[in-house]
Amino acid sequence: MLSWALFFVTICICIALFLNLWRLLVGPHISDRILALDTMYINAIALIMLYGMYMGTSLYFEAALLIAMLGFVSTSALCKYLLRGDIIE
Amino acid sequence: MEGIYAFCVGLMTACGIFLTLRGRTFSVVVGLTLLSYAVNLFLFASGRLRLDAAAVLGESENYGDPLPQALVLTAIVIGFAMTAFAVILAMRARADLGNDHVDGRIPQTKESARQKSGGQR
Amino acid sequence: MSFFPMPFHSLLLFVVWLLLNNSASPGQIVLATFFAISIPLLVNGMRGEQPKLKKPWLAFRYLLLVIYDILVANIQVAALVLGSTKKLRPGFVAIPIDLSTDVGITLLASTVSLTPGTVSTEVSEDKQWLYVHALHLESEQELIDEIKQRYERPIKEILGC
Amino acid sequence: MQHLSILPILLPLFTGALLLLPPLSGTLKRQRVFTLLSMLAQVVAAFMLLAQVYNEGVNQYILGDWRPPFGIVLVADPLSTVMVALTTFLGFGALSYATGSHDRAGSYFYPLFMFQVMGINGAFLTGDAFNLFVFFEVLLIASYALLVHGGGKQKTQATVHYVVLNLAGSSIFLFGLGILYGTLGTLNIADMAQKVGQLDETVAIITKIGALMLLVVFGLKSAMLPLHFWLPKTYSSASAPVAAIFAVMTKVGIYSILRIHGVVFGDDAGELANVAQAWLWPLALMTITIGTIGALASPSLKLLTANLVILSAGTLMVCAALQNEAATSAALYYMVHSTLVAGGMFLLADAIGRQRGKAEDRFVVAKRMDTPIFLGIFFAVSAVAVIGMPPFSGFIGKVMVLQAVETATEQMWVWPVILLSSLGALIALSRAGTTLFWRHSSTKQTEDSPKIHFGEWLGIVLLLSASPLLAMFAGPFSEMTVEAARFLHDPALSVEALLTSPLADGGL
Amino acid sequence: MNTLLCIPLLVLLGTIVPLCSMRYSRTACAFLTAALPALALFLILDLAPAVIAGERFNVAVDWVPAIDLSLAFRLDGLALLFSFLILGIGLLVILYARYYLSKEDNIGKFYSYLILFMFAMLGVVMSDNLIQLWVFWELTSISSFLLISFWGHKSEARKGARMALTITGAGGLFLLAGLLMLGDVVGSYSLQTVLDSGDLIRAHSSYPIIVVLVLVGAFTKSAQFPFHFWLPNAMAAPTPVSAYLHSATMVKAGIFLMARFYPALAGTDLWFLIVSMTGLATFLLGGYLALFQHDLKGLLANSTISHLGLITLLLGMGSDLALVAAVFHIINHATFKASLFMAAGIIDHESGSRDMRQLNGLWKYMPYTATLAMVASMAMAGVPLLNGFLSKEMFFNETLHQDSLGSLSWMVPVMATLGGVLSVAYSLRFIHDVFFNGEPINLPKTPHEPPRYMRVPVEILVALCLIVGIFPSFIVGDLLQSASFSALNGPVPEYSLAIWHGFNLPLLMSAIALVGGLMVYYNRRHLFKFQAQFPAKDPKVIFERGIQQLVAKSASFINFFENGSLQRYVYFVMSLTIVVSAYPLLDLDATAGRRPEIPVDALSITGAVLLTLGSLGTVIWHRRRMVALLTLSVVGLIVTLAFARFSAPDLALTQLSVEVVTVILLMLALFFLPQKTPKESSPRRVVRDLGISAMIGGIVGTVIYAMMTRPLDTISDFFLENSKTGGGGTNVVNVILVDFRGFDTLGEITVLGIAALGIFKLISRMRLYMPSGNEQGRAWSEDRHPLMLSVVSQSLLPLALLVSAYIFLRGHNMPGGGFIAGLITSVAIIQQYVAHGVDWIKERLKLDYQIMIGSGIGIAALTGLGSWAFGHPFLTSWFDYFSLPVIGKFELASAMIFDLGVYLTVVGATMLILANLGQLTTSERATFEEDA
Amino acid sequence: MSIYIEVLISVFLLIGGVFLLIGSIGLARLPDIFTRLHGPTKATTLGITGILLSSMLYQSFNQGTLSVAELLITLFLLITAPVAANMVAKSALHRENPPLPRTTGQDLIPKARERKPADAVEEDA
Ligand code: NA
Ligand code: NA
Repeated sequence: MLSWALFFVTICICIALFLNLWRLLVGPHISDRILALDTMYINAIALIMLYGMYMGTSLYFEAALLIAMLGFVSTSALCKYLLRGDIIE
Repeated sequence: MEGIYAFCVGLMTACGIFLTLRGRTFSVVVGLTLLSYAVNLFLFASGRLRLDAAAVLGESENYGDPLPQALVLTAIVIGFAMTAFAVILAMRARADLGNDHVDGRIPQTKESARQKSGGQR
Repeated sequence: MSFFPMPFHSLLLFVVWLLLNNSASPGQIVLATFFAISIPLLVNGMRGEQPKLKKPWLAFRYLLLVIYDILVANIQVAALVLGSTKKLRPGFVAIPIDLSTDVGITLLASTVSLTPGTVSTEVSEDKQWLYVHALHLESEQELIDEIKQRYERPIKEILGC
Repeated sequence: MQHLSILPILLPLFTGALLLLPPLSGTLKRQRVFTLLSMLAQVVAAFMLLAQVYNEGVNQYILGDWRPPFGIVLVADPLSTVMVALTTFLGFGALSYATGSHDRAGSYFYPLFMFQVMGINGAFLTGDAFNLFVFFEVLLIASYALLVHGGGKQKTQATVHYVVLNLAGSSIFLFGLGILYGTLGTLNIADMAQKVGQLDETVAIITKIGALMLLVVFGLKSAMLPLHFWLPKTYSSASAPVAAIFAVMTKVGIYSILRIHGVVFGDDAGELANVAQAWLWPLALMTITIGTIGALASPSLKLLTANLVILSAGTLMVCAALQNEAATSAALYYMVHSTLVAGGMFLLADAIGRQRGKAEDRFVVAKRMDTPIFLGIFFAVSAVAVIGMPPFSGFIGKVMVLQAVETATEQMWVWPVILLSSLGALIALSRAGTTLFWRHSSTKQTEDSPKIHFGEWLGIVLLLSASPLLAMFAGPFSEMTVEAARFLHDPALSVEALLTSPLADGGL
Repeated sequence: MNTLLCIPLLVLLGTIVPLCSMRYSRTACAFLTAALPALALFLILDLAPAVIAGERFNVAVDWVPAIDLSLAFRLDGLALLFSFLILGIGLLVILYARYYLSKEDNIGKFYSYLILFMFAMLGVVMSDNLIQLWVFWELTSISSFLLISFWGHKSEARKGARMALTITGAGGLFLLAGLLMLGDVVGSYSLQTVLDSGDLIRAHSSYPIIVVLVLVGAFTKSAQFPFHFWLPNAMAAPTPVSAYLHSATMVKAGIFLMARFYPALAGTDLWFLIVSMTGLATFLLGGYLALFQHDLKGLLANSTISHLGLITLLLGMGSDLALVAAVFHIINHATFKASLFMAAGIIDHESGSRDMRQLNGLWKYMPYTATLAMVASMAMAGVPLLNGFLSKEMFFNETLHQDSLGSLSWMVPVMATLGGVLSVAYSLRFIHDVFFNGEPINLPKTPHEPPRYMRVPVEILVALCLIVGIFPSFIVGDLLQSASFSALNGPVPEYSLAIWHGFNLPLLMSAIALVGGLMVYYNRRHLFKFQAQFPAKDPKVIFERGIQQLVAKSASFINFFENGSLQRYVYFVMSLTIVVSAYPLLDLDATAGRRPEIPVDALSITGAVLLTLGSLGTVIWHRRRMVALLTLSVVGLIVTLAFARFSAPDLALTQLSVEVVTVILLMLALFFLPQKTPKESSPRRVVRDLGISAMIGGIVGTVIYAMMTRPLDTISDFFLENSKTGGGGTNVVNVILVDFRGFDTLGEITVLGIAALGIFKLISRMRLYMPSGNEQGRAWSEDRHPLMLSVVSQSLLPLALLVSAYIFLRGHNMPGGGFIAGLITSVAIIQQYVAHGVDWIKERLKLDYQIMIGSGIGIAALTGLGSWAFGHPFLTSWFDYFSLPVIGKFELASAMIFDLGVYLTVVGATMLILANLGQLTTSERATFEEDA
Repeated sequence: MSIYIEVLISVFLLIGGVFLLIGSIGLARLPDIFTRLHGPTKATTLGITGILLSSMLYQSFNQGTLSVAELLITLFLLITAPVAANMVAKSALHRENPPLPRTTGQDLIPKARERKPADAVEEDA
């Protein structure tokens, strides 16, 4: 049951990632793309957690944590760039 | 899986090199970054691909080759340092030479000529 | 100088450290205490105004409320997303805010964004207005009232501002 | 003296780190004195190491006490120690030149210089293929930073080229290393040499690609045609002391070819024996040719010197292609000679350029120099040496190289190219010298040239007096190079001995 | 010390004497300079009787055994003869130069060069080792360059010197090749061994090459056709130099060489043909050209060429007697030509001109000098009772007894007679045109006799011409005999040195020459008119133009390749990579190996598709830079996931943090770079680049696939086994980083530190163009520090630091470590910069990043140094487990301190880069306008 | 691991997976940037929380010790996601990305962009 659920959810997230990438590639605006990337980070976190469950290990937890932290930094810096050009001023 | 992996590494290498062959510093830096990703994957794969085999003792039954991982870590850090330098150098080149062409001069194409006249206007 | 310049943060850090390590062994507690004291001392210079937790119990209730809203609203919005996009009636709404601190405004804006169906897009420079985008706007005034009643009022009480 | 062989790396490392910290980071004067003293200590250490290796044989330093092939080792053998001694000596000369005025042209000169020396020494000493990569990067990043020292558009542009090419090169380096590790399963160079002979045929083909990719990388560093194009502009735009220390950097590439392609893929590599040779031959000869043409075409002394560096690199590649003991010995002698002379010439070009007003070191009519006699003497010494005419070191190197060519076919190719390159250098340098020193503008100019400081003279004297000394003491020195070559070409010494060190498995 | 060794050494020592003594009077300087060569001459004289008696002196000192080069000198007959010439005439030239050089000339320098040359020349003739011979040979080229260019401010002196150096230097290279091959064939570089192995050499397959190489060396030095043209141009040198180098000594070096190697190389048709034909051609050409010179020294130079040709011809005749004649003519030519040059110098010195069209009737003004010059000229013309006559008779005689041209051999004596005619004619011209022929025209000075002692050298030499001419065997008989003996390396044939051999064919030829010469000179106007039809060609101009063309061609060649285009250079690197790596791949039969592959699943396909599209997107949108940055981020993210998927958590963490910092950096750069890239690659270029990148990608992909599908036996088991027990950690990757291969890591953080310092250098004094709006021309937003971002970022900082500490502490046993922790800390601080700006941070965070870098590297290195105290090598790690009440068991390891160094360096370096960059933009924001 | 636990984990997992997917569908499907912003909200709130909760339960039962570290990720995301959304919205406003034409309250957009009060009088029409 759990493995079935894992498989199903993995497929869900794979589709989600494709959808994100599609949005990222077609835009149309740069903000759309940034948003797509941000969502991609979240899906990636989920993917890593799933993988950890699948493998029965918590070794990848930090990777997920870091994506959560750094994804935010990246997104806010990208938006700051759009707003101000200079991200560290 | 190995086939897909190899395809991806090859493709990233190709993309990286194509961009490195462009005429603007930014493209070149992006190309080199892409190339360094490919290089890291390549170096990593020299220890062969393994699933569920993190080289942390006691965490799994079998262990992947830890040595290439350590090498890639070193390579990533060095690559980061180099990319950082290249990025700032690109800025410096723009500041000193007035444009971001890798050769430090503006090639005479229709578009740049148009730009130039536009700039004067 | 106080050992706990940021008591709330210190507590948070203490808990988070134990969370991170999944352990409450004496060794980890010592480390947790160490970081709970040292990190605030380190970053003390870099904080702005501090939130003052006036009513912790209310805060907890507020948290539950938000979780409940998230659960319910998520399902509603999921239907909207999956349904025909033609039916969507999105809209911008300006919500007047009475909160006086940045932390309060941020908290309100965050809550608004977290609960599905609304996203805080901007705060006016004078911090009197919160611009919100709603995915499906039935009635502008209803939304304004709901946000002010359901979220702004408790925040105001919790932070005492 | 157990730790002597790591001192050439640690001394500059600590010096570099300390220079960033107070109190040394405070004033330039303190940095100057400290760095010079440290450099002197490095020279002493390097020569002590040389003596030690010469008297007691190869010294393998097992870092972290992890026995080879598992940990990283430093191998102080006759070849590497000579190169280290060369580097420190060159470094001292360049540094004393820098104390004149060049160190003021930008920030962090001294720490960067120290890291540069550290990188070069590390590359020479390490016995580990990946560690070689790391030290390559240390020396490269330091060279990038040093290259922009002094500022100016020309430097910036040259640096862009240099950096991008080397970044591409580093990627290829890692591809190559990945292949070598992925087929040989080891990183220790001696261990690689031992395993390479036992490879299965199809795996050997993959390994060969790795080996040849490394050849491209080393070729790029050592300015092998068609990878050399960056060199003239880069070297000629660098500030003098930097250009001087750069003179040894192309040699790092050659050295690596000798180490990797000579030892690992040498005569005993089974299927992969001498994989690089087929490529080295034509490229080396063409490198000499293009270096010569470049020298003839050079409009300034710095560019001329840079092209002569290419020429000498080509000559050294010929030695690597020859792949015999005599050639390796010749390479070592020629390497030391050409490095010191080129380093000295870069300093000299700067000094000459400063005294010639606006013309600088370009081959045009200019005002009379203030100290033409001394500069002239040094110019003559370096020119004669670099052309390979007696009585200075160049001719011995040249004769050694020519003698190392054994078969008639090889002679037919190598001799004409090398001899004609000498002729080209002779034409170029005689034109250069007569123009620089004897063609004066008729109008008397009264503008004062900047004085050449004591430190600057010292640098020039140190580097250029090496050439006569190398010729005078060519006997004992060539004995050392012969010994080094014998060591490198004897697997019992350069491979097996390094893997049978006493067991040591880490931990205090 | 060996006397023989002392001779060259004394002369070498002599080079410094003039430099030391130049502050005394010129006379004193001259005498002091002459002292050491005189002493050397005395030493030789001391040895001379023994040499003439047939003894050969040798001395050898090891120099460079590796190339078989030793300082080996010998004194045999040939060397003795040449030493006499070198030292004897050298001493006379020193005396002569004392008067010739003016007060403005630096006489010390001149003498020093002259003695240096003397030393080189002496070395050539006394060498007993092939390489050493070449060494001195080249030294003569160098020292003659210095002497010719003594008046370097004159263009012709520079050009003449360069030409001489180029030609003789080129010859020297040929000679070197020849000598090396000779040594190779014989198996020794010892001269005597070579001379004794003539048969072996002649039978060897390389013999023809050796002969050609050695002869080219000899011909260039001795100004033989077609290399003759440098000699007249070397006349830009001061006349003492011409007298010494270009008549008596250096130009004879080539002749000497041929004589020296006569036993080893001569004796074949090849040798005779080349040498005799070259000699004959030179003999005639020199004589002919001499006739038309208006410059006094030009005439003498061309006559020298002619006489050198004569000697060469003799050496190519194949008879031992001819060799004797050659040696004899060497002596005679040296004496009369040196004196003629000196006389010419006197005329030039005292009249201010060397142009024979101006110089007329000097007999009236300087009868004494005129007499001397006339005697010497007559010796040159081969008038009886003078030395030139004797050797010319021998020469004519030899031309009659040769068969070098088979049935055409009769032509040689005819040509020789013709040469004699020419030589009489130009000698006559020298006498008549200068000393008679009316009155001087427009001379700068009124000519008069030179100082007394300036004439002495000429007198001595002219006296020698006479004495030798009249009492040949008495004066030079023994010397000639002994020189011939050693040149032949064997018995000398019978010959007689007498003025009178009866009426014979040679005498007839001499007579024809004399009469013919007179007639030619008398009818010279016709000849001059004939010659005037040919365009005058100045070899100097042609040569210079040739060199300039060479330089220009080289420059255009270099500029074609080295065109300053980075793209082209990268293209070359990539092409070479393709070429070298594609070839071996062709041999690989099966790409896939036997190692089982991991089955493909949905996840990996997703990853692969995302990666592919991300990479392609980056390429497609590389001109829309912001988009490219986003697609690059996608690639980075997928690579992170791939590392996680393939069991490398540490890599995933590192890749991710590095990627984020890189993107931030790229954004910083983006602000200052043009936001869009114009389309400027031609379609052809794009196709080419696509081809190259596809090829490399294909190669890389193939190689990695081939590699991954083959099993590998690695050293890594050792790390897995020893990680816990020897390194004290369970995260093997981390233990490798901080322990097994800690040295790599030390290097790596050094790289990072250096990069930061380098970037600081780049940033300082950077003039940046700030865009005032984005790529659409929209002005930037007014909101510098968005409210929510500021508030949240503030509260995130402590959390991030805690996470960073967590990652740091667990690194040794679990994924993490100093580097990642450092990057997290950096990113957390960067986030504060993004949210609050540099000024805000600057007030609140007082960290000196430079000190952090220095101390980080220092701490890491010091940790390594710690093991020295325990007698272990650098970086030997230490760890132990401790137990405290309450807290329990815990581990302490030196690796942690090492990692702390890593952490500090990473934070310091990253922040030094970013903070300084940020600071820069703040302080100068409003200053610059966008440029394009 | 008992079946109940397994079911519980699976339920959380499915909730998470489905909402993550819906979030991404929203992102891909919705017509303008402002409506698309709502998609990721679901992903970050219910979606990721579901996954994290199931992971927490799974790891706790799998390893036999309480594993709550995942909460930290949730905490992090809940703190940062609104800010990220806000930043994206700000950038969209700033760059004048056009909203869906039928969006109500479009008159507020220029004010929001300028960060003016909503009751401010428009100076120039
Ligand atoms: Na909401
Ligand atoms: Na006349």
